[in-house]
Amino acid sequence: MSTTASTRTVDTVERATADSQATQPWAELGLKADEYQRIREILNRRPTSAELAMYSVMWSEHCSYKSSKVHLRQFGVKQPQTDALLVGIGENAGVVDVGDGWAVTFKVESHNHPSYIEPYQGAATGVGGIVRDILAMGARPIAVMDSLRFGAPDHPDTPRVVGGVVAGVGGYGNCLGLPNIGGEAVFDDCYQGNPLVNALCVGAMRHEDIHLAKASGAGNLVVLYGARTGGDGIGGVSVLASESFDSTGPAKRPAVQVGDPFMEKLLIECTLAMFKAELVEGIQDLGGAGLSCATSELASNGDGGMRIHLERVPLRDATLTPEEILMSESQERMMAVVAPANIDAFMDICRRWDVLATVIGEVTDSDRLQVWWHDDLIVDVPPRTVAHDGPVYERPFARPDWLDARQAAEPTPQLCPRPATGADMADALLTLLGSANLSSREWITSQYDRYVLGNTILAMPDDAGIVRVDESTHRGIAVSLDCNGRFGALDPYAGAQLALSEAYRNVAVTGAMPLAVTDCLNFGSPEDPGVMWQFAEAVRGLADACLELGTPVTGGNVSLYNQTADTAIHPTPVVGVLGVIDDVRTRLSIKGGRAGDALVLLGQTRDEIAGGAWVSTAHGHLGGMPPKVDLSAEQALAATIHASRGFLTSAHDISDGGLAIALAEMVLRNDYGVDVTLPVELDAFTALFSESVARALVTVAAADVDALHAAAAKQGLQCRTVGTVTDSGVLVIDGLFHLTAEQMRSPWQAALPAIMA
Amino acid sequence: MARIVVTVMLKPEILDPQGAAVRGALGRLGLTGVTDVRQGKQFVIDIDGDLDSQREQLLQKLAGELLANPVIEDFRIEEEQ
Amino acid sequence: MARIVVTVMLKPEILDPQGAAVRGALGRLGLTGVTDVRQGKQFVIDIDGDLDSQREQLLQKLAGELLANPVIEDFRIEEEQ
Amino acid sequence: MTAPRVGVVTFPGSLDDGDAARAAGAAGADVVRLWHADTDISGCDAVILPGGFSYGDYLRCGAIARFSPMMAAVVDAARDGLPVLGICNGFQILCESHLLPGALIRNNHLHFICRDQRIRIESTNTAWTSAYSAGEEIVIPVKNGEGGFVADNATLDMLQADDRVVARYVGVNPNGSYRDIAGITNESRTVVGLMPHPEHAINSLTGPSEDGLGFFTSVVRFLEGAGIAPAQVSA
Ligand SMILES: Nc1ncnc2c1ncn2[C@@H]1O[C@H](COP(=O)(O)OP(=O)(O)O)[C@@H](O)[C@H]1O
Ligand SMILES: [Mg+2]
Repeated sequence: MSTTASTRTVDTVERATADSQATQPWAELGLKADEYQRIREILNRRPTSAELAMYSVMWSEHCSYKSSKVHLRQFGVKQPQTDALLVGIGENAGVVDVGDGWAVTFKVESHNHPSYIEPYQGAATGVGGIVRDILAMGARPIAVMDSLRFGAPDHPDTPRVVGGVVAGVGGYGNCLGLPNIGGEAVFDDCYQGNPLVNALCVGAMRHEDIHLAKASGAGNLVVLYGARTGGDGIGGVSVLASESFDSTGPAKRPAVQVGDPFMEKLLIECTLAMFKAELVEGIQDLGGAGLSCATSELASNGDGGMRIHLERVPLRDATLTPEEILMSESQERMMAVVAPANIDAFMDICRRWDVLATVIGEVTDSDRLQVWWHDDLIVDVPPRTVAHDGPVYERPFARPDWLDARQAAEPTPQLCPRPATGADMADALLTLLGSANLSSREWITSQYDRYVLGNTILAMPDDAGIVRVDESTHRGIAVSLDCNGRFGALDPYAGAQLALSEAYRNVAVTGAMPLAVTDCLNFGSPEDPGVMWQFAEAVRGLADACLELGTPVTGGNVSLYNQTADTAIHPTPVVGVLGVIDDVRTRLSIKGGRAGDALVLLGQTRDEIAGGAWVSTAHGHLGGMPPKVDLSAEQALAATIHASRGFLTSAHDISDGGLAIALAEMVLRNDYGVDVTLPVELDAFTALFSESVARALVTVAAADVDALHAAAAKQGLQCRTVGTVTDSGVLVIDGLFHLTAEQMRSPWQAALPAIMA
Repeated sequence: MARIVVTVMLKPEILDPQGAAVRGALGRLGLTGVTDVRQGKQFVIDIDGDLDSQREQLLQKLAGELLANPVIEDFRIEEEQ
Repeated sequence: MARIVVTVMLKPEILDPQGAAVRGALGRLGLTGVTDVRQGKQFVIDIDGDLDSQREQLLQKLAGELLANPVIEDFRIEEEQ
Repeated sequence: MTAPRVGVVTFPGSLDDGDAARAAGAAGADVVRLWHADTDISGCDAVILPGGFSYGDYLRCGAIARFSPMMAAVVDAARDGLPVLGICNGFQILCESHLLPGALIRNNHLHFICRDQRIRIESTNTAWTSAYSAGEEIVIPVKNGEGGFVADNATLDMLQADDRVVARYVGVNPNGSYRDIAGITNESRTVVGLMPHPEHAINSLTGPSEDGLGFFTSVVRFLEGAGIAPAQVSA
């Protein structure tokens, strides 16, 4: 029977002032000597063990962005002029105006490392965390997406990670009743020990319902509601426990958290009911750093201070010490600031939804965050110093010396022989269709509920997901999440821009207008100057491109230290683009078009295969320069499709695998055939497999072809009819090869199940 | 022929939403004084012949890799008579 | 304080896809001679004081109505010492 | 005459209650939202138990919802002939409540599956399927992790003989249900349990088809007095 925390001697502010010289385990907590020194200066004494716990976790890389901050500032500095941005970087998530008084908030966040240790729970709690971020803005979550990266398809550990992660994303999202409307799934050796699980959530609200994370109004109550607090994700602080307490020391603390989607569903419904009844002055989700983060951020964003009575926090594990309670990352918890006059109504709603809620403190007119443990004052700090004035590193960065060699290794025909005959090209296409990265995603996406809520207009395997925001006006939003890590490995600046370019295009081909951006920057160790350079380049590239496209970065997340030993993952800046579609009934998709329609190729094709799907599948080659970034061409493509959306019968973007894969996907999706005549000025292989940007295939009735050409000409966009839709069910490339839908479907459908078998 | 029973339980410090749901339901249905409920899995494995030490070892290993994830779960192996 | 363990198993005639999957995996991982695997649930219920006959009866009833569905499952109740 | 009142129950963890309400409304019903903790069905002429994960489905799907006060009221009313449609989790609740025979277990492939599913309407003489024609094939979403319908052979034969199999999966059996059963009805043919989701197929903009609307128009017709034909017992 371990003694409960309350009976232990606690390290108080009084004690800290008295024996100011006591040695503390700041290093074990990941603080640097100078950081510990700064804490002592801020407080004019040594921190108590509780304060030390708070600072150490809030000043960690994960919470303070100390390595990335100096670079992320560019998203603000280079922010494009736009009236759409209602709330920008710095809040739980950004908010954009989508018209008719509707606001939409969206953000992507990573849960990479936990998803390797315990794939199901790691992925599940990743979804749970981002949904609470969206909820905390005042929005009803309306959809989720997931961008996944796994190791080699044939590695023995891959099925464990894929199976667990996919079941976890589905298990949590399905149980919350949020439609999954798209994402990514990529296999590459570089992610073997470092799978990436990036989850995105979108929420919608009326402008006037936007809520912010701030604690204002002295006398207002601080309420913690949702799950009880357990020892989740606090392995680190146990050193404190053993240090500050004589007794047997604390019980083992779990490294992995288990999610409770049912509790989160109750949390969503009860929080939305509170918003509706206008009972909430300020609100914050509890995620990384738990109570330390929520209390210090709320207090520091507000106009006063805060007093917390920590012993009131409902516990799942009575042996937790105050330090551990402050740092616990137990899931499915929220914190609200509520006026005393509203507290009864607030509690009634919690009772109705059977959600545990406890007043654990109040807003004060001081400028301090004070935490009490029974009658002892154990934390007394200026909240801003915890939440916002964390250390900022100017980490050294340098262009890696190996990059020149890599960029010089262009996949020339000599280095990477290309298929020459029609038969060879047919085989190349079949190989791509059966590859881990370009085959049907159905094994994954069929485990996600796409229909719940009844507003899903487009979802997997469409180019972008679309959800209806307003049933009466038919207004909706489109979202796409994209990245090609190989491009990042060849040139991180261009790689980030190409990720944006692709996401922008995927949104545009639905007829929606791209509006704003969120991003999740997955990189290796910032302590490696080469990796730090890749990071800096990627941020610079993304910021520059967002400025040019007029789509502001509204928020996102950074995940560093994704590496095993000294090999880092490819720079993987996953970019999410959100667009608006004023009438979802006008949306375009790959589905549509009938026999006799003209098949039209929009955009210009160059000889660009470096980093592309064919060269990596056929030759495992990674070298050369990625496709040329051409953002004005992307804008021209978007404008052309938007202008023609009234008469186009279908549209599909061209990216991984080039024209060949795009054509195959159209045939497979529509069970029709196409007769294609390739442009003559290019060699057939380039025409089929190049991955030049700013291209799309559209179908259009013969009568409207001229109108389309006119619309493209107006934008200075190349536009050429390359074939016609037939009812043959065969993909015909004149003079080269033809493949039936069935020939293509079998390898395409077999690949993922084979990996998982 | 031997029958081996492998019981897998979430570690005590790990949240057990399933157990919590059952505890709530038992309470609502009038069973008083329930202080905790944990829900686990049980695998009943029938094997030809008897469990020689080599197969026993392999089973030990597989229980910790396939049937349970030691990061969040404990497991127990018993041979039924 | 008493600890009651309720074990719930699918009836033999009901097919058990989870058990079948585990059996297949055990085989692939080299455990020979596995003739059958069934997967069930176990509930570990802690109760204040000891289990008087009245609470025992209620528990019996709830085990058959809540914890197990007699249409497809059998259950067993044991008190742990 | 006034439109029939169709109640949609919300349990903690219900997810498709909004969709079910939308569908019933589209069929011309006057929709009433019912709360699991309330004890009467507030004058509803029919009730829908929607899909979702009531109480997280942590124990057995529907096992806990079955004991809610609202279900006590629904069970009583159903025994007196109240039309009840249980969709997915609602079907599981109906089985747990013994309003319908059999049970639903983990999908045989062990994955949650969401797909556009072809089903055949096997019986049109229930309160919820009269708008279809016998043998009609429709495509509506199926999405479940524990949708495998099981029952002993005697029960399966009885359901067959009494024309109480309402719908069967065609082509793919998505969850290993015995005899491809996707939905069944009770003796009085007023209570129907269905694993696929008609409420997600009332408008081709948001669903794979509009084939699902018939379940809801059927009950409205039934309540407006159309009634149901006697069971066509198969020879
Ligand atoms: N890569 C990024 N791009 C833009 N904003 C970022 C990025 N990474 C983090 N941010 C912003 O920094 C703030 C803190 O990030 P984070 O800790 O992920 O928020 P939260 O604590 O709400 O999860 C958020 O406003 C987030 O949007
Ligand atoms: Mg947050």
